[in-house]
Amino acid sequence: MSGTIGFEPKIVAFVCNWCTYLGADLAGTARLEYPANVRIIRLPCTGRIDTNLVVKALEIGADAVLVSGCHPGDCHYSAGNYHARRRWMLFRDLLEVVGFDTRRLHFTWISAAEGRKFQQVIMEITEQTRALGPYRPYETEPAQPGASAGTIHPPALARDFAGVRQELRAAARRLLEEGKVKVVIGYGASGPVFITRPEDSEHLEWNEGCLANLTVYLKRPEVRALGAAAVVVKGCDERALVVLEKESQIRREELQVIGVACEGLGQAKCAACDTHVPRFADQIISSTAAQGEAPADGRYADLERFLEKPREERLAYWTAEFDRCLKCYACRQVCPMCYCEKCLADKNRPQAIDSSPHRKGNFAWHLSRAIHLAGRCVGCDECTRACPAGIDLRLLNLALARAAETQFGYRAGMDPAVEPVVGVYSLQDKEEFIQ
Amino acid sequence: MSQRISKDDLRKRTGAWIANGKTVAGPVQVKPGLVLYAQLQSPEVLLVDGWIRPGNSIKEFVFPRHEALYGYAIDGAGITLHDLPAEIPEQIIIGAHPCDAAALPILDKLFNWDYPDDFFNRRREATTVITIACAGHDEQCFCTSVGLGPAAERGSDVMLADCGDGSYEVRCLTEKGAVLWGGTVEPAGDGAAQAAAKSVAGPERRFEPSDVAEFAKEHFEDPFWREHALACVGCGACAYTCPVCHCFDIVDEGNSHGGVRARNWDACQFAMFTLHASGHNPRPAQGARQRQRIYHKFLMYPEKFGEILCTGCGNCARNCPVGLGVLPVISEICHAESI
Amino acid sequence: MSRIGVFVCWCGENIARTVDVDKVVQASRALPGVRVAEHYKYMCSDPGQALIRDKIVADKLDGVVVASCSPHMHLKTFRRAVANAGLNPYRMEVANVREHCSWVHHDKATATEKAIDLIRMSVAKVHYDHALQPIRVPVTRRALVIGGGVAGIQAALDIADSGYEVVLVERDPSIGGKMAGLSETFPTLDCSQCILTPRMVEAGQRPRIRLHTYSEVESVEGFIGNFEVTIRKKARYVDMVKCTGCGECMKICPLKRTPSEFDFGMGTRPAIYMPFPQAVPARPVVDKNVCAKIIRNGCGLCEKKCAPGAINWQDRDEMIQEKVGAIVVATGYKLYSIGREQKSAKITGYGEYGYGKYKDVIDGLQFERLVSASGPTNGEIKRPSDGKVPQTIVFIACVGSRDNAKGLAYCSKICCMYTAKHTMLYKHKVHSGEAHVFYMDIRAGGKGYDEFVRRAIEQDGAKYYRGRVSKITQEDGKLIVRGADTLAGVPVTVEADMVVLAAAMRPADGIEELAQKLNVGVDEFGFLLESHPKLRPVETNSAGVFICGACHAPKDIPESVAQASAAASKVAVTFAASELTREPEIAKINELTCAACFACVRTCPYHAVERAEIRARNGTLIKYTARVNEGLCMGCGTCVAVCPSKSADIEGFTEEQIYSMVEALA
Amino acid sequence: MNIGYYPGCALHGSSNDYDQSLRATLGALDVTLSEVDDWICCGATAAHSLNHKLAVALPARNLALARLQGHAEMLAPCPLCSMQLLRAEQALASDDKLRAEIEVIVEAPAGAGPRVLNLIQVFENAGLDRLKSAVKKPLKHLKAACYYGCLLVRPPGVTSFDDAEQPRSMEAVVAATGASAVDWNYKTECCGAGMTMASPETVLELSNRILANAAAHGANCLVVACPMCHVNLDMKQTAIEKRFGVHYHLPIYYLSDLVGMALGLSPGELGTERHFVTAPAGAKEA
Repeated sequence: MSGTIGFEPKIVAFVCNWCTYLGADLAGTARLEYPANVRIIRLPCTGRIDTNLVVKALEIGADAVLVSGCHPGDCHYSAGNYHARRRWMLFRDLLEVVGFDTRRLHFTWISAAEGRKFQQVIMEITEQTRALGPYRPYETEPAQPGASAGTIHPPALARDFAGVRQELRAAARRLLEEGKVKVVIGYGASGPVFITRPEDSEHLEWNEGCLANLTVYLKRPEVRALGAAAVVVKGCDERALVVLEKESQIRREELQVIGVACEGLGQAKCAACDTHVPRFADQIISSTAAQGEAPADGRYADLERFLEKPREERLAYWTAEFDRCLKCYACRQVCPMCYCEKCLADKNRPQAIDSSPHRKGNFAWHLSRAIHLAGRCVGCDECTRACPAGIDLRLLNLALARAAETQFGYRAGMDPAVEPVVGVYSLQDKEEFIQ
Repeated sequence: MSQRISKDDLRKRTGAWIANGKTVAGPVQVKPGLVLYAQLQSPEVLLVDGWIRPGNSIKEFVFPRHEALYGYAIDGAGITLHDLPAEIPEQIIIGAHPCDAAALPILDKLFNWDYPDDFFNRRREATTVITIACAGHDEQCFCTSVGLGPAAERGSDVMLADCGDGSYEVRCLTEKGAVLWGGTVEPAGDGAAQAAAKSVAGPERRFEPSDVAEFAKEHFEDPFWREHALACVGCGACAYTCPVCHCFDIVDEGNSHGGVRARNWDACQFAMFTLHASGHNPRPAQGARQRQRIYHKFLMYPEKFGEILCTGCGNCARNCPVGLGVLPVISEICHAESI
Repeated sequence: MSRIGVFVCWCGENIARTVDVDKVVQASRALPGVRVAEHYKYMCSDPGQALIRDKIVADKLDGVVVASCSPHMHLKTFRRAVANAGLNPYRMEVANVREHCSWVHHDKATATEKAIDLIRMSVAKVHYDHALQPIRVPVTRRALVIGGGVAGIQAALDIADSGYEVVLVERDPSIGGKMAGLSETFPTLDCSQCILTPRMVEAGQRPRIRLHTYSEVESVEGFIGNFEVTIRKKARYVDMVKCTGCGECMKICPLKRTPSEFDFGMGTRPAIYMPFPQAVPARPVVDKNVCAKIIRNGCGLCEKKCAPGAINWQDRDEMIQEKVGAIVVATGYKLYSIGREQKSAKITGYGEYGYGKYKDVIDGLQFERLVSASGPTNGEIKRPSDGKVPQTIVFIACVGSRDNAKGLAYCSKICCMYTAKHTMLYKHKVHSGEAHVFYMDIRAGGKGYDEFVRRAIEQDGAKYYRGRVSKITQEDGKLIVRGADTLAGVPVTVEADMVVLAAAMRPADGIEELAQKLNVGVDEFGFLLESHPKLRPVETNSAGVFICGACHAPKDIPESVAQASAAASKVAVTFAASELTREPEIAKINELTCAACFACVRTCPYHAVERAEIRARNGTLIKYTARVNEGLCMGCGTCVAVCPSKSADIEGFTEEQIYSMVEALA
Repeated sequence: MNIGYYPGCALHGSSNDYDQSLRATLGALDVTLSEVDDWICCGATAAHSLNHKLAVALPARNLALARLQGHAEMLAPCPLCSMQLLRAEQALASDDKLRAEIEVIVEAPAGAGPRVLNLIQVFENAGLDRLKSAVKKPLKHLKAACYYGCLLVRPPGVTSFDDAEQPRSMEAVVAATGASAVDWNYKTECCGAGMTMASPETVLELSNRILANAAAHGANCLVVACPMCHVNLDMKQTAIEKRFGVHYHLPIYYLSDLVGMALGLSPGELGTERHFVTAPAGAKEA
């Protein structure tokens, strides 16, 4: 994009109170002149700066955003900037996939002594943004129908499920008869069923249709009211239990887990599945399936293929996708990780995410949903399956799963012992993108 | 006397409409395995086919999911309101299914019973609906159970029927249709469309709406609602793809200096839907919300407007991630009650 | 809020020159909720503040924006002014139109435009300002000092002198720590015990100091001002009250061959012992791992011999509770164990020096005992193997320190000095002796330090080689020390009678466990982490816990003492009032919407967010929630960013405020 | 027990007595060695001093072969070989980029294993107690100086199985044979092998120190686990004695010789009669 004549960019800066804000003060006391395009918002610490704020800044038409704080080791609160740095790493990867122009997003460490650096940074950013011209990502022309993320779903495998079905029913019956549990959450003919009487165990099914991740019900009050529960999980679903326990949402010991060794149900995720066999279940049914391993082209092949498109195309693609979003929140409601009692999207003081299903509101929602799942999404793909508008949310989840694995060697729900990605930090976290 | 038009000509005609600056919408394959009603950029992508049931409905074109109503500005002096520029383009929906078209007259009542809703009416008047008679149905279709059928003409301005020889039989059913198509209005229920309708048997009748109403009257407190709602995850997929669900929410969007007041679709399955400011929620659990949906469609709406708030399109069930929806629920009722 | 006053300061010409204050005031008046907008030459002056006060009263303002210099300059000033007018001081915002505007822009039009934007943002923010009250936390004005070495003693005495009670906990039977065992101290060569013992006695006698020797901190609950500490008093088998410290028991005890901890194995002690004669308290303890009475109910001579009948075989470990308001950690150091066996896999030892294999290869502290007048040899330098007086001693510096290959990257700081000291002490006692020193660099920063090293080299004739020792072997009674003199560029071989290794300093055993009990961080080597390397060197990230001495990093005596006094003064500051008053701009949790994922608990750098339960009146659990401990929260807001439902928020920078500021720029 | 065997050039050439000895001895302990098929140079000296990539590629190929031939463990009796193999293993594990390149070069996937063992480790795995009990002729008459040389336990980062400066593991094996090990100071000093071509004089001098110190500490033989050391101390011993006008006559045994003798194998089976310095008549029989 070439510069527009006479164009004065709008630059929003989120800075910490102790280093960069004072650095800007010093620039003032030293009378170091710089362009008047920047508007500084003072926060206590970069650790306080939420990625939603950056999105909001873009919504109100910022042409560039600066986030700046104390150098590593200098944080007034000792670690806020480390936590921030880690979130930025994830956020940048997400924006890349969505096709936002990361050249508009600047991260710097500016200390209270670096008045000159502050001046330099503002001058550079202003110049660069002038050259890039106005930033209007929300006015992108949506990609026309036909454009698809190129996710090729492998054909469903026609197999005889009868054996598993019988074992499932037997297992459920046993648990209920022994009084170990009051309800067995499983799959019925047309969807999830909640078996409370041993004889009803016959309603349990096992077939290609058994896609839902039933762990989503463990948090629902209506289901909890039924009493101690057993839940049927596939290897992929089970990873959700690991995260839920890590996040204090379930007590594993209060739960009976019936694991089904699943050889794949023909979903996109199944092709890359390396957890066919549940690993922490109380009982495994028909562990004929091998554990499986990531395909040769890696777990993130679809994503990487998508990332080969130029940034503009990516943004056009997501614009078309999100334009279809109805805000029915099926993606949220079927997600085992979306257990907040009041979702940020349902809060209106402030309206961090516009509730309207228009373009900005939809971008804000999907970016927020994705980043909230960073290092938490276990890739069950329920959101993608549930979406009536066919939005390929899987790609967004993959983006963050990939970021978590490549940057921090972390995969959600794989190892109960490992600390989650967000909420911890490492001094080794990469920061080449920070100026 | 009914006319005929070849599929190619229909496409040409559509192209011409688009070229003349009309807004044309119809079924489009947005990605493999997903067909939705959407505005057409070119006639090429249009899918006029009696077999394909799009995943959404056409209500969006008369009742958008998001609609700014008016603007407001705040300054030291106070608050000022102002209308927003709203030019409603002439709109043609082509390839709609009878169960979608039939929704429009039902919605007319809702948007006009106490005061005429301009925003709705203006769009409604500017819209002409060209339906395609159904050539088949799937296990979720139940139009016949709510008094409609594969060639039901209600709400259609023009109806096409696939003659199977690469052409459609065209019948203009309203003035609006006749004007658009350049033909004469034909008496209802005559000609090949009916033949088509006969040749294509609709889904067998699954239930009597009146029975559902009866059951509802007796079983408000029935544990049935709680039990069958256990699986419901409380999303809005059913309501938002339903041709007749019409609930909306009013929001203000802007900053301390002003903004717009807009209305957005809302859905009775959301926990927030009936949450009072006090924190009290008259429909505290999913059971109550599922019950509400059935009651509204088969008891309340009929009582108020004399007809069922459902066209049997089956979208709710097709789009439900956990296998619920009107037909599955009512089948359960029938099963439970053997009515 | 809808009655906001905007007050634009000219700052003389500083602002007014580049910002059109009239225009700004006009624009401000048009902002939503603004009732009054005024400008004045010096808003921070008395008449300026008076103007603000009067307007607040006259127009019943409920929010104020002052457009002036940086909040770091006058925020407090204007808050006071606002408060004087009866408006809550936290309903005031500063728009920085000087440092961030008039001083850095020259074009009046753009500067004015920006100033208006800055004010618009501040007005948008002030709409959502909450009236806040300072947070008060009650304080138990009583301190705990962990570790009775020179640092701990110093801290305890200083705190006591400031008028507060101190609980001093020492793991060993006596206070005194490492310093009590040193011979003479650099750079003055005055006798260590001579300067330390009086302080020990003081510490033992001060009524305000409660001494728990032979005791360890078991657990620590609570937070600044309100710690609940459990201390394990280990069984001594000697009644502290009855015992007179006469020492008959030690004389009679037949088991005298136990290596003495105090002498680092250079000497021995009986099973019932005082670590050293000047021990405080001057009361013996029974080593239950050695005593024949305790092991197999034999002997018991000491009991018979003890006139006051102070021996008590029934003695058991005892737990005691202490309430304190602040904690000083002074747990000191230990020496790097030179041999190959190491606790940590990250650290490897030196096989090549044959420590543990050759009797006459010893470490620095062992040498201290050898030259100490109170040591096992009464200060005569005799080598352990055969008691001969060594004619040649090789001293090797940096054994472990500054050696990445061995896993310890840091400089132990004191070795250069005490090695120089060792050569001197040796030469002073064995005039004919030869002292050879292998070193990497001489780090003698400090008052009189470099002069001291020079003296060792120039006056006492210690031979210094800049180079490492590759290997020590033994040939007919001699230790063959093979090293390099990198300055001369030649290999050096010294046939020594004894070798002294200046082993690296490491934090004392059990530091990690203690750090966990106190929620204090440790660095990769196990040293305790200060809150800020420059600005908060004795504070830690758990408020009310302070550190001093070698538990923080290698230090010599004067540094440890200085830091101890610093820690003590921090304690005194904490105790200055019966209540701690803290800025109310801290985090809060909306417990109704909190989903209890506890990401905040994981993230908070101050451990200020806790898991809590909400229970109904009848006690049934309603839900779990995160809860902020107002005594600990420092208000960084990191919890807000990681809270998915934004149930966490931070006063003064609430979500509503920040979003309204961004949106004001639309 | 069956383990992979990487003899390396020496054991197929100048030091085939070592090869013979350890095959015989390990055989007696029913440890069968299956030689890695198609093994190539380990890349010692020449390669690793000239070309890093080659120095990784050569051992990497050998490792890959061993792995593909299904060996979980592999004996590399020559310390140079084992060091090269271990180095390569570590380099591949730590550097993804390098691994990718090497995989192309050696036309085989890099991966975990096999575990590279030196002779001492093999005996340890076989079990010293088992060894003790298998001893037929306790070597009471032998006072051995265990000589590790420069590479067997170095560099510490690479071969971390024993103290690099004060190793004890060989003594443990020797003790199991009933022989006694003397405490001496030149266990890990250099024998000069590196200078064999460049400066034979240096070799004589360095090796002499070793022999002298061993003798001074009352050893009546040296035990080695390295072909180079053996060459320098055994083959060159007469030259050393001539050069420095001393007399040692210290037999130099491979560790496997010692164990073999204790297990009752004959000099013929072990190949010790092919050594230059043969055992003194008195010591022949215990």
